[in-house]
Amino acid sequence: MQGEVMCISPDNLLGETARMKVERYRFVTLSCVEISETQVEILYHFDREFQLKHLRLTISKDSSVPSISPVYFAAFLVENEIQDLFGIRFHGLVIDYDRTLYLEEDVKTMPFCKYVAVQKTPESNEEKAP
Amino acid sequence: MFNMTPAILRNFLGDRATRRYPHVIRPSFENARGAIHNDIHICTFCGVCAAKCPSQCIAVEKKAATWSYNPSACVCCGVCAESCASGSLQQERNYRKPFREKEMIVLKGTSSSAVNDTVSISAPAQP
Amino acid sequence: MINKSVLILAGLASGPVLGGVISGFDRILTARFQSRIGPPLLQPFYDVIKLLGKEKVVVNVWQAFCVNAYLTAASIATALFFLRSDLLLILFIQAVGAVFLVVGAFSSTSPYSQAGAHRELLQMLCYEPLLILISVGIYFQTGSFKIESVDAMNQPLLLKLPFLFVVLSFVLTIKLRKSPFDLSTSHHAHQELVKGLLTDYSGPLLALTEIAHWYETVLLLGFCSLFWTTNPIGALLLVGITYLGEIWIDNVSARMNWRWMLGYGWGMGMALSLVNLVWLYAR
Amino acid sequence: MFKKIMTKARMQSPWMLHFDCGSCNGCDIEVLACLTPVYDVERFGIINTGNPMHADIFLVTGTVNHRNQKVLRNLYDQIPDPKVVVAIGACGLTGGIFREAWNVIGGVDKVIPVDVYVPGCPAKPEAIIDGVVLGLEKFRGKAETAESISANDFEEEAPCREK
Amino acid sequence: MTKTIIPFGPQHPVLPEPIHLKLTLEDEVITEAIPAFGFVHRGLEKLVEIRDFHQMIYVVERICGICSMLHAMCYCQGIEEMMGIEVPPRARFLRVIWSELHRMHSHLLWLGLFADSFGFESLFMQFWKIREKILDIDEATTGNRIIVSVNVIGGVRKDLGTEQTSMILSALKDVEKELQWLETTIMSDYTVQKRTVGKGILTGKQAYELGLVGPTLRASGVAQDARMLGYAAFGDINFTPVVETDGDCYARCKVRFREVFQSIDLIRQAIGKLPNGEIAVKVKGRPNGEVVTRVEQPRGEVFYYIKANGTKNLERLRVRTPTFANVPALLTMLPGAWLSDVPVIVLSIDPCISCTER
Repeated sequence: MQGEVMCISPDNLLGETARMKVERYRFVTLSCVEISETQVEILYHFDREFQLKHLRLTISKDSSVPSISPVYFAAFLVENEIQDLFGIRFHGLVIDYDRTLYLEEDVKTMPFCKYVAVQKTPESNEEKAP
Repeated sequence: MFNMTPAILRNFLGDRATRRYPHVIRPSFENARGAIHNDIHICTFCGVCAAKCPSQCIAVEKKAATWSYNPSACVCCGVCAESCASGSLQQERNYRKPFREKEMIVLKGTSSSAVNDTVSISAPAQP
Repeated sequence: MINKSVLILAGLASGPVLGGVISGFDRILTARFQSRIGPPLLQPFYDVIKLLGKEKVVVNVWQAFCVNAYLTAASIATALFFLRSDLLLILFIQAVGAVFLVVGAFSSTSPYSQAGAHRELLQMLCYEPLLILISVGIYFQTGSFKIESVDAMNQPLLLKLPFLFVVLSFVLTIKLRKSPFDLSTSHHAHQELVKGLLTDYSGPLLALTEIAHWYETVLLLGFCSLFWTTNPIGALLLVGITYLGEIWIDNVSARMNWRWMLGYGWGMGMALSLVNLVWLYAR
Repeated sequence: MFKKIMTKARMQSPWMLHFDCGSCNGCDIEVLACLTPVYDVERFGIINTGNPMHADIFLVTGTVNHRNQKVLRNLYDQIPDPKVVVAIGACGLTGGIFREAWNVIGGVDKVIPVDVYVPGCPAKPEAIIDGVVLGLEKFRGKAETAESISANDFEEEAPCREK
Repeated sequence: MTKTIIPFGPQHPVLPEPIHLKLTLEDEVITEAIPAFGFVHRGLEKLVEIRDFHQMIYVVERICGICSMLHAMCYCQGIEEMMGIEVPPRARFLRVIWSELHRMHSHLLWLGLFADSFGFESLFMQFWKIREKILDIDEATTGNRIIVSVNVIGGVRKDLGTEQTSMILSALKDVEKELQWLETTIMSDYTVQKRTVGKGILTGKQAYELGLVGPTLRASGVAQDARMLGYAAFGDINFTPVVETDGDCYARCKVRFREVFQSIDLIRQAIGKLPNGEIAVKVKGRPNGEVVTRVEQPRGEVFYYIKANGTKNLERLRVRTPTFANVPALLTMLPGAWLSDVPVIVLSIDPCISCTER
């Protein structure tokens, strides 16, 4: 992968991001990947004059992650998205949609997790059948 | 303040840009990607089109010798026609006309070609 | 007496007939300016007939009443104009009609409609004083508010009141809902307020507002024609050129906001009218 | 006589409402392209009203998902009768390439009754004009032949219509 | 002071994008703006599990119809990097040509919509009229007007003959001429300036810290353009990013207007230097590993994170589209603006909600 990758833990996440900000890194985005039944990996991508830097955070699904949106305001959107799609909770969000950014209020599943049944209405498959 | 004036005067005096569509039909471009057409008599039912279709709107059944296609899910990418080894699948230049009822296009091959097909199937591997 | 009733009938008929044709002509010309072909000339009539045949969705009874009041006021004002009645009376009735339209829009719950109504009020605030000033100018010149006295002039008013005519063209732009003043509602609903004032009117009610709008168009163009009464061809030319000018302005300017409209309308309008009035007075 | 005039007026003045119901903008901008000088649908009296209360023709592009289906139904209910619904593009018809995506319910006809389907990805402006013309035939049918047939069709097709 | 709440969207004539803005107004001044999403969310990143990595090209292409070609190009670049495929030089130049054509059609579309947002209908019509010429080029060379589907992993699907390149050059000449006629309107018209100058100001520092991308960032004086990375054939042709310093809606408009001319220049350069040779190489094997890749779209920089595990289906595809990065700018620009300026400000970031939500 292009750019330097650094593994971090939830404890030093905020410290590292604050340091990134001081070093004039620009926030790019977060990527969340499900790596096993219990764990996900969150990649924080930063950029400074086309030099990428990534922070890799591996956590268990049920834990809550500190939000970096107080440091980088732009992060609130993607953190809400991960909250919606993977069910990882972020605390300290600047604007918290509480899992309603993309989903309706009554949705309880985590659509992007492979190991959880995907919410799908039965009739939507009928098109596929000839 | 009224900097747009020359432009609108030019429009007013010049030709209209409008294509009078239903009255004057412009021919499609040479490689325009339109409707999919299958010449079922040549079709070998190899199934490559069905495997490659990104929209998965084609289904091929080798044994029954049927080729079915859902025109309302087709995204006109042309991958199926490009990958068709027998040349039976063709992409027309003209787009498919609007319709009132959705329908599946199911084509049944002649039995002889189906027999041919089962004999010569092994060549094109599925990706 | 017979003469009068003919005039009234002509006035009442002018709106739905003449107004519609003018509107159709407007749309074709606008299309030509935009390098398009545009709709047929009778398009506005098709629109209105179709709207009359749509399902009636009345948001509330009050709104239906307001639309009818608006139409009645606009038609009466036009008829009075054809009767060559008092200018101030015509202006007053027309203003009452416009207020009813606003009240009708206020009575709905849609925020777009409400904001549109608010803006329409500001627009009225902008153009009504100017209209009064124009009438005052005419009074200065003819010594009466009666249109008959304008007819009796042996010299076109335009030569005496050129600046007031410019002011009238401002008012016309606002009243015809043309850019840069199509704030409260616009022809194509390409606006932040959707269709603004008219958002909640639909079907037959919208058709009625459209007809009333035609009446107003005829009335204001009639107003323009007052500036050249000595010769009917001159009047026709003046009105034609003014309307063409409106379409041109519509096509070369962006929509402005109401603060600009108030500043510009009052500033320029008042200044021009005052200059004209002082000039008249000084002579 | 009166009916004939009304039919003519309806055919000549279909005001459209366009709703981007989760489309990729492809069909969306083709609908807009129809309004612009090169295709200029104002020739047929079509204007984009943007306001459901004024619309006659409802052009829907894109897939239906769990959130926008409510908006779609709401807009459909707001359009006064008679109205025509035209679904545009592969996504509007079945969900197209996305119909297996998790948040996609399917085509527009899952939520509201559709009169005309315009295929293509994206549908060409010519196809959209064809679709609208085909849809307008409904007005003719409604005014001149029995109204009951099409009305009955509607009720059966779309149980979601009742509120 | 009356407080009103105006729901803006998801169906709105000026904003043909299904974004919902809840605007709290005091008279006509906005005090709070909260965007709501989810009207276009399809969850297509999840489709990697049922579509193989070749089919995904056509899926990512349909993330957004306007910058479709660049989505596919970015995706293909990522997979090529992962699999170590060397793209033939001709294919790289062809990619530049089509991507710049896409940028032109997107910017012209935007300029039209922007004109519409401040009620300048005839300007809207003019830009869209010019844009049809670009779409004709697209259709003549690739077979489709908007979603061109020219990219495959390892190259491109279509080639340009000399007839076609000369057709492109002559069409571009017309486009350039017609755009120059509009230059005074967009650059110095009183009413246009009145509606856009000083609206939605973002300083360079603010824009950088919010992580904005594309013309929105460049209009604030930050020269950041992913094309400077030299992907495809951008490394072989002359390129300097267009920068404006005012940071208001007008500056963003000027950046995009100038970028159209820049794209014309880039296409001319690319056609002039177009090398001969293959247009695609055969793909063997399956992708494995992790890769990030970036491409400059009309709206800004798109960012792909792709993770593969050696099977024909990818493990994870993550797309950060430019509008996603630009939405936070709206939240800082809208409060304090007038209601009549909302469409102007919202459109000035060139929102593409289908990109944002995927």
